[in-house]
Amino acid sequence: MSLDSVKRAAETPDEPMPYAELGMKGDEYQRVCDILGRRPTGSELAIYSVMWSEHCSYKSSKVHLRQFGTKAPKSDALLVGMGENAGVVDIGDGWAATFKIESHNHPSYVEPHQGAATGVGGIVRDIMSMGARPIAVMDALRFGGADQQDTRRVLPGVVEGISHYGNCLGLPNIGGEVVFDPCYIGNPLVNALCVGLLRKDQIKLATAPGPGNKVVLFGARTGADGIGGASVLASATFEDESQAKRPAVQVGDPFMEKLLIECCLELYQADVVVGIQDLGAAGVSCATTELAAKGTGGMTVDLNLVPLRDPTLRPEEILMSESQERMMAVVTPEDIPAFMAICEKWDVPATVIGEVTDTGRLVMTWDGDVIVDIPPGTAADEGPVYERPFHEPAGQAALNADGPERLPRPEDLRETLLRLLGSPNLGSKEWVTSQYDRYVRGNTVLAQPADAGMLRISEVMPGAEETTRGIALATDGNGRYARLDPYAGAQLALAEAYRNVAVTGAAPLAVTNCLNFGSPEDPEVMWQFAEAVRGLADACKTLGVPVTGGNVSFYNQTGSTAIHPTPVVGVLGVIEDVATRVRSGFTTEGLRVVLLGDTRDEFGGSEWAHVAHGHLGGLPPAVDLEAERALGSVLVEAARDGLLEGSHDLSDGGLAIALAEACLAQGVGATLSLPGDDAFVDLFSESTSRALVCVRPEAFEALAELCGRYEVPCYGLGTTGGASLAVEGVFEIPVAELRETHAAPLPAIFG
Amino acid sequence: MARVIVDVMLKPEILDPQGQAIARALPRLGFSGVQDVRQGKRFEVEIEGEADEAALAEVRKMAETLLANTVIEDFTVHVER
Amino acid sequence: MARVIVDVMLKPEILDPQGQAIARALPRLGFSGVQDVRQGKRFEVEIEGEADEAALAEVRKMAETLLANTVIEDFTVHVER
Amino acid sequence: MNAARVGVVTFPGTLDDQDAARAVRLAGAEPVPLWHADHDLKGVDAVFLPGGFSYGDYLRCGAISRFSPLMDELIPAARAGLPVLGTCNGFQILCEAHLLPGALTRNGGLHYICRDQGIRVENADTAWTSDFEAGQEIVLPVKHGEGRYVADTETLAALERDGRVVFRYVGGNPNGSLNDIAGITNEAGNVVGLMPHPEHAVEELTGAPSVDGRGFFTSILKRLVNA
Ligand SMILES: Nc1ncnc2c1ncn2[C@@H]1O[C@H](COP(=O)(O)OP(=O)(O)O)[C@@H](O)[C@H]1O
Ligand SMILES: [Mg+2]
Repeated sequence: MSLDSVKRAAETPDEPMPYAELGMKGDEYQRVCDILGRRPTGSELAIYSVMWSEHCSYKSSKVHLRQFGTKAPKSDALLVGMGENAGVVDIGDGWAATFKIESHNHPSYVEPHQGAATGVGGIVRDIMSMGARPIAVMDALRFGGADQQDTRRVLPGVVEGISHYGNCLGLPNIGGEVVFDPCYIGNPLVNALCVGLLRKDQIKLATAPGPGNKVVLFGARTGADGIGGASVLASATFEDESQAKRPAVQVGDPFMEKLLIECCLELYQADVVVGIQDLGAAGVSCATTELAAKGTGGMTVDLNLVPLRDPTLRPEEILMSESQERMMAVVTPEDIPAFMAICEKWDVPATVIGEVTDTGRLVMTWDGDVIVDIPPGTAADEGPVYERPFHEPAGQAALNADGPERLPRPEDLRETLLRLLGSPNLGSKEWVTSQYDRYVRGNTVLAQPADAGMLRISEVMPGAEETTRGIALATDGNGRYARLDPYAGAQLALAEAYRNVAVTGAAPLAVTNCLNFGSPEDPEVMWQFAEAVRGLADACKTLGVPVTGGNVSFYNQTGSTAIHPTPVVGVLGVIEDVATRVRSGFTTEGLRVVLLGDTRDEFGGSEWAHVAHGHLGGLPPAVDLEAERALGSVLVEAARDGLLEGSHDLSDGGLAIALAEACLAQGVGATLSLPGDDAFVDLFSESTSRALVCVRPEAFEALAELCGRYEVPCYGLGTTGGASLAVEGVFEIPVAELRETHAAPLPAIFG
Repeated sequence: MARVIVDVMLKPEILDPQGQAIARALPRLGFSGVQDVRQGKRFEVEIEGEADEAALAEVRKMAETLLANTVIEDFTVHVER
Repeated sequence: MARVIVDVMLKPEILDPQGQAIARALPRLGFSGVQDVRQGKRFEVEIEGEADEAALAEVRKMAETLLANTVIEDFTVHVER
Repeated sequence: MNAARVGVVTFPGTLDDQDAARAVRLAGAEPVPLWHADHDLKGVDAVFLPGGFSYGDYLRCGAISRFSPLMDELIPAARAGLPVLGTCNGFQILCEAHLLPGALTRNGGLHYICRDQGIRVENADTAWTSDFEAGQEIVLPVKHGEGRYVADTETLAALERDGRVVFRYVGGNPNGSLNDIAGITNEAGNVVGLMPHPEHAVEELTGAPSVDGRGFFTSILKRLVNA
């Protein structure tokens, strides 16, 4: 068996390498040759091809994502910004929170259960690698039409995968989304978010400083997971012995990950970790090059020492393996015994596989031969950067011209409300969320179906200050809005998540995002992407919330048909005293119901147009970030002053759906009248910057005064109580009927 | 009536966390000499009539579409002995 | 090295909701003629050395104490054919 | 007087141990962490086996945990009268260890289910339920994939006859448990297992919309103080 060593590569400069099969362009390959001054070995090619892939290098998106930095609002809260495994923000009293959302779209289409499960596993390891204890997860999901055949395969599997992995880790699931649209039929979106807590003086970074320090690989053994590409390499370049088809599917072991979490936290506590990195996509290649590049600059690794699940793996396969539940740490030689003892306590296999050097080279050996000898920064940080061409899609103007004005408006608003409420997108998500543990760890203050999830902060880390604080999180995205106008669509996603956090009483602080798009090689898709990023960066600046990190998922398309551009935005907020949190909806009888914000005739991309007419055209509702910010201030101050007994944001389906959901929260009805003169517009328009609150009658004056101060319009609608939702002169619907209608759609389809 | 057995196991290259958890636990329980454990599923399918070739072919189709997830699992079908 | 198989099935009197769900789904998928389905577990235990009587006895003990819960499950042990 | 000491066991994969310890503390007792690999009960007055996915629950819930060194100590101690409460995975472990009869199997609906569940206290004479009234209805969260209680006909009849069914689901059976059984006790009444989670229902701010779980902890405290 011949091994492609550095020596051999130097001796056989003309040997053809399968770079194209690994997704590398000719000029990219030429750059590798220029960097090395020779052709790369198979193992080096493995490293460069994964590190320079779209997924790892962000080569198509980088030039746009820079705006998140250049336009970032000034924020004292930002402790670690973009570029690390996850952003970290200061949440007060010595505490920091780290959070990030990431996609696992394609794997979840291939094998829904494992794809979604490993999506959760991966984002949790990102959070762990910052030195934090993961404390909750969320999942933003998008599927094809609810009644489409393949959705019945994908949705139950995805939900089961998230349920199994998250529940087994002991992380409460505190929110997410379930959206159906035929555009996602071959490209479901599975975006998983994790949030972690740490003491702000204990942030860990992915860096390998200090020559002589040891490189430890710990966690699961390495198998042939997700190395379809590497087998091309192994079989194409070398006489192959056992190049059986290698699997593309990664399988997760949440039990191992739970042990890893506890093990890492004990390692951090014992202070025996110099630098740490999780192994995600690109596995050992990524961890070694990134650690070395950010540290002293050099590293030696003996690949024979990597513990294998499958002993037939070749070095280039080891380098590309995406086996789950693995971490890599840099540890001083003196701390190795203590490190190993903690791993042993938790039954986590750990192996020293290399050492930090100051040579500026990442050198790997196999059976004593040098098979990798590269400057690590060239793989980790100096990947190709593309300025891909983009232009507005051909049909965009026509799409925007085809507004909802031409759609016939309904006479029967009762029927319209029930029809929307009973549609898969607006119906209850309980079929999904009842499969998730929302209670574990005992710190869940709000979870589904609240507007945002909220956690109190307590007892997660020894030596930390006690605090009354809590954090709130929401994710939102609307592909239809973004299809009509990606710039506004991204802003609307941010505005909605911001509002969802604010209605609980938490002040929005920072942003994470997952940008799901079609192929960046299609200039029309690239335009959508560029517009969305520009919109999000501008809006973050206006709202004063920095982007701390995120993820880009391209190639979500079947043939030449891309999904709706779907930026999903997560907002994290802080509430100073978690006991002042505002619960969702009408919490008791006898409260004044108040609508905050103005309503305009806006139906482009609305749920009504979608459900009643299957129509998508025109423009999405107008974005007014100043109004959004003012509304947020009113909500946060009102909560702090104890004025609010309940709240709910207005979004998809407008006031009608918000009222119905508010009644369903505690089974309390209301008798109301509408502020405007067009009941249909009042009830179903999706104008932004609006929320519903309820207050004790004696608190109304104070609320009105507060609204006056921030120039937020405020309309008393009526009073809570009774067993139905009665809107004067329009309809009266028993809460029981609302409940039945709302509960029906998902069980009817998924059993 | 006949009983047809469908055995479904994860493909050999796919991680089997269930089997691994058992294999790791065995030594602690005083069982030595076990090198590996893999955990799969066994289905007992009772069919009307005889287990002739046609019936077995039908069960095989069942295994392929429903009982096994052929993305990650292999299966075998046999008549109970 | 030898491979010993342990099959574990729920006792007949214990309800098997997974098997029933499959049995119910089959007609919808166009499979007829199936009277009942039961789902159990199959373990492949790789042991060092030969699968002699002593080794099989050991695996039987493993099955009884760990792999099966004899309150609700029956098991059989055999060497892979 | 020293506070009562309640052991809270952690197995690899235990998840609700911090909640259990908090609930013990809020009730005024001292939670004592117990580690699965130690042959040591640390002289505690009672033991709480919390929920989770010990060993991933891949084989059967609780199957591997029950062989841990700690269980070697706990099993004889429980037989000798030490009060033991197992919730969820803890209940499964108690059954696997034969401290309680029967077994917990896959939910009838085949899905993991997390919801607030009505429960009737059928037996208010056990070590862990004396602060409730017999017949009292409470609300606790359930969250499990394998909580369907089964036992052979004779065992079931004996449980019913001897009043050893401690909790029954009301307002809908979440998992298809036989006789709607949510929890049972041993003959002596010192070992209780149930699927619902009292430790998630002890504070107004977090967890389930009730604080009905407090009764478990006040019950055991009274018993220990009066002992
Ligand atoms: N996949 C999911 N995972 C967890 N929670 C979810 C999921 N989908 C929806 N939810 C929860 O259900 C509730 C209703 O969702 P949604 O109507 O999308 O909220 P909103 O319109 O306020 O964004 C929210 O609490 C949300 O967090
Ligand atoms: Mg909302």
